[in-house]
Amino acid sequence: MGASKIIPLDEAIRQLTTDGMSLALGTALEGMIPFAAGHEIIRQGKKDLTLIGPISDILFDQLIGAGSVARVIAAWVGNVTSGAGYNFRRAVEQGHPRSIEVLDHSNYSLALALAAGAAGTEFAVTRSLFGSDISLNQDIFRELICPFTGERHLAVRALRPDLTILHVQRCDSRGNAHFWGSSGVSLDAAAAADRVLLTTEEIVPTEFIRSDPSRTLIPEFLVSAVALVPWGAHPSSVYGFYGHDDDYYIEYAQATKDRTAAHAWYQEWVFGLPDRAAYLQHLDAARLARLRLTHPALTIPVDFGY
Amino acid sequence: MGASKIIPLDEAIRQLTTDGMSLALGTALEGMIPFAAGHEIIRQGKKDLTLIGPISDILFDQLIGAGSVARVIAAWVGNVTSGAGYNFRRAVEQGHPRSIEVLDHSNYSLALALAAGAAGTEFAVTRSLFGSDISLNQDIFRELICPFTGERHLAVRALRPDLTILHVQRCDSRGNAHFWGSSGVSLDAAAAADRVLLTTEEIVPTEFIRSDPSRTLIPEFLVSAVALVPWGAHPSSVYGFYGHDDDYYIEYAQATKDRTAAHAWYQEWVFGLPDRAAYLQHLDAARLARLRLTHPALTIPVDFGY
Amino acid sequence: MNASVSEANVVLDYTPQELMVAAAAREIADGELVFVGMRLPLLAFLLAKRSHAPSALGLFENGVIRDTAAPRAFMTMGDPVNLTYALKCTEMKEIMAYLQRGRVNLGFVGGAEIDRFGNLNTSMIGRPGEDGFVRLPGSGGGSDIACLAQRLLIIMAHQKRRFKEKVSYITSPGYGDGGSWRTGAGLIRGGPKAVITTMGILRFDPETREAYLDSIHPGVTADEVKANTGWDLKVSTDVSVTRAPTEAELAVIREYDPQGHWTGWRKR
Amino acid sequence: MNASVSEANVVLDYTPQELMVAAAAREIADGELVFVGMRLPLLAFLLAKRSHAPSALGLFENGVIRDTAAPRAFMTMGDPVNLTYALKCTEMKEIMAYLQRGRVNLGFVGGAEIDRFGNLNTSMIGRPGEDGFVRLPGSGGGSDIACLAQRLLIIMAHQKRRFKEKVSYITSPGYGDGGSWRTGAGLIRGGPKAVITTMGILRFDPETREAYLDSIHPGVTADEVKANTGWDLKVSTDVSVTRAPTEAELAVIREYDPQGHWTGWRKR
Repeated sequence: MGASKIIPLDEAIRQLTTDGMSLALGTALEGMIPFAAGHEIIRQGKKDLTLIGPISDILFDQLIGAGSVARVIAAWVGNVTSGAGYNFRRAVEQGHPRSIEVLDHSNYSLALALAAGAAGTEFAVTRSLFGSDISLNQDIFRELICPFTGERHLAVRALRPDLTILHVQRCDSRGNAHFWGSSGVSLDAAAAADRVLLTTEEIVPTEFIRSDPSRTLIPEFLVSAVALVPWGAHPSSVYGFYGHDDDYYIEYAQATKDRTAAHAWYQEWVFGLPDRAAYLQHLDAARLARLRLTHPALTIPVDFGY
Repeated sequence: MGASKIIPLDEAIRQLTTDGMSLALGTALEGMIPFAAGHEIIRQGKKDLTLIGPISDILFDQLIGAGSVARVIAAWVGNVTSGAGYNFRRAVEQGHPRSIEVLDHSNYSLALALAAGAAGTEFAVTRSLFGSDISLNQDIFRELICPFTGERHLAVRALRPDLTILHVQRCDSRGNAHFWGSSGVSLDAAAAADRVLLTTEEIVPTEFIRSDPSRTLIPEFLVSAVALVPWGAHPSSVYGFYGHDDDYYIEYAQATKDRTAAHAWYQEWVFGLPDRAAYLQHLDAARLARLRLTHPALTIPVDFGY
Repeated sequence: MNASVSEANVVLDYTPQELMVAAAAREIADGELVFVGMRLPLLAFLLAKRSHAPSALGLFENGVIRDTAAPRAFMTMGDPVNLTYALKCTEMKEIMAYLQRGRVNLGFVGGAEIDRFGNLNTSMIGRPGEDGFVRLPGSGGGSDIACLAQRLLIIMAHQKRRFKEKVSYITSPGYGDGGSWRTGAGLIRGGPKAVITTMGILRFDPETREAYLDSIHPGVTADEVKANTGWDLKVSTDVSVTRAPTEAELAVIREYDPQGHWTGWRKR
Repeated sequence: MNASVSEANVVLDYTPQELMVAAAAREIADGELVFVGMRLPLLAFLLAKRSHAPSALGLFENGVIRDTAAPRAFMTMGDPVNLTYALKCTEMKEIMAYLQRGRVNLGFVGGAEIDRFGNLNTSMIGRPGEDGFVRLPGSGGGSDIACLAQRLLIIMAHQKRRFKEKVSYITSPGYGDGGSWRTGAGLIRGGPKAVITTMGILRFDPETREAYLDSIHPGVTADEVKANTGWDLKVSTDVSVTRAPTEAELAVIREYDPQGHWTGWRKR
């Protein structure tokens, strides 16, 4: 069987990320966002990244505020709980800490761009976005006439991220990952990418994955590395593991409203904490306990036998 | 909550099928094929149907041999266990019992045609089939240049069946269906269709469906009617319920090699049996017992709680 | 809570947001498929289900389909509780395909700016380099819903700086510059049905597609609405007063917004 | 079974199909992603996994991804046992997307007819109305695999009526009329690597893309192969003898084909 791909998170980021690369993150939308991986990218001082995601939430805002980002390809950048992403606004409006380019998508067009990347075509087609100023960006969208019916469609240019980082509930050492709950554009983002890094709540034997093959989202051949990072998606949720830390989002919004405060936030939550273990300690155990799920709703087994 | 859509199978076929309509069947490939529904269509003497499916297996062969079919849109028509479909061959080669038109797809192009139908676009794009004589059918395939890169792609015309019939493991009275195992093109075939008929091994309360929302393949708003038909996919398999009756396929091949024998087969297995209950009795209990699964492989529950 | 809800025939103590939720709920018919989103639209959907539309289904763009309210209130659609006892959890692509295929009856969107033809801006105020340039979060699924849902409901605070003669950027198209603009632009269906604001409800002329004031919330005058609108807002000749939320409606709304995060009812 | 398997250095008692399986297995490298299909290719995949390619993964077009042999033999990929302990069960569209994206190293197909450039026909012999017209089942996933896999392996019975100067219909494109035809036709990769027949193994000239006889199975002569080929088959100057299956290989093949349905070993 295939060799283990398990490495520590800092090592994974060192091996798999390079300045200037394109990176898909936050592909399940509000849940399952790989915050731990994002913070490690900031700590390692990566530069000139292109970030790709549908509604990328405050992880994009954090990477942008750290000066790691040159370009964002997204449908929405902000704070899902409170609204605006202040680092994002400062970068676009004032060029602080650096100016960034924004390529605006809608959620569907971004999903289609990744689906085309995953399927190995150069574009996908949609009937959305006509009449929207979004569709005027000819680098991403071009009108196309259906060769059968003559109806107008919009071609969406395919996206192939250099790296997609997904946080999952559990996977084996080769990268076969179970994922349950709504997955957004996660599978297409992984299948479109040249490489995939999984961060995971749990590592399980392959037998465990095989016990429910319909629960598998990511097959091993897409995956370059696996990092075990419990609570790796905090403050976003992990279905079956912990809830969405709404308070953290609100506190983050307040803490990043102005430049100086934002600087302190990075010192406290990213640069001042060497790794996820330190982060969790700083977050404190009581807070984690409050986020743990308290009302189980277990699925009923089905039979994959013969 | 929505009203119950449960009706008897014969009533469902009367209400939902009309002469000349297009009908997607056998969309999970070799398993989960709605044979009971197909036999009822034959018994009700429906005519001029267009059949749509990837590798449609002997249910297509049976409908063709009964003279119900004017046109087949498929990637493969035959007998998955033994090879040729003799009724199909006679119809195409000799016009017996009537001539049929065949629109040849590959599995992928048929999947894409249904995916486009499901997504409400008039076509999908692929890089498959270039250089194949299949691609020469301009009614289905037209070359298209990527407006971004200039690369050649093939446009595949969307398919929207009038009716898709799916056999599922279990659903509620409104048509929310759990389906586990490989699903082929089933979801896209349902979402592309104007109407959907579910035949099902079991009807369960909606609470049961909600207990595992990632197991749901078909949501109720796609579904027009639900018919409870245990063993409704025999001789094909139903994952979690019964195996593939390989012997039946081989016997069917022998029984339909020539016209006269084929006529006897229809008398014995379709016209001579008023409904699925009679079919199962004729099949005999010992045979059913042999097909029941004997080696369970139950999934491990996951938590959808909060 | 009872103390703040007065008797029938007496003006109830409610917030503008609660009235907007009740008005939005009335736009949902039974059995419809609704692109729900978060905040006020979610509350409107839940209220409709508890009253006249028990069979309505809700879609969330992260991939959730629900036929029941979640077991408790939540702040984002990615909260685990939004998955608990859902009908289906899937990919975004599938949800959006239903929308594009025309299966979604109704979608809700908000906006930072709107014009007289219902065009919405959630992308940027002004242009880079201009004075007062503000970058907003962007479309999310808003533009897709505005393009592809059978009907669109817009929910916005009614302020002159938001209701503008011309929006800076069309994120989510309404009726363009009016008339049959949508068809000409390539859109295959849809368009705004109503704009539910903090002051009234705007609807669109079926010919010109220009918004007009159709009803005014209790205690507001047409002149006040016009004064808070950045264009010369037409007023219906039979403009009505928006029905206030009933006591029963308020009870449901407050059950689903217990802290008043979205409707502000605890601070009224 | 032992009785029928002779000692090392002695000619083993095997069927041509068993030799084909063993030869096909050797084309699979460790760690590769293989579009498996049924019958002889499935046996080849399982044999490769048990010998030199333990990390190879198998894809089935109904939506199954496996890293282990199923718990028992099966006749169709839709048998429940093919799902038991699979790595993933999904839709066909996902499997085909991996293929089109270029992630599948190797695919297998068979055919009713083949020509000197590896073009395959599984659709029809002759044309409707012609004498001897035979309608075949069609492409299935064959054409997609032939177009999109990195490498294609063809497995066929070697008969003159199948190895033709020109096939009636190109279902699964090989090298067209040779040279750089694939690129010109719009194909983005791939092409046949070998044709494993009941008599020998054909490979393709890297320039002209015409098939030549590269190895001959034990007990067969080049003249016999040429006599069973419908065109003037070129023979390699250093044509070799195909390696016969080993005793260990035969044991594995027979374990996965216990009735000899596909290899006919019980009837040999």
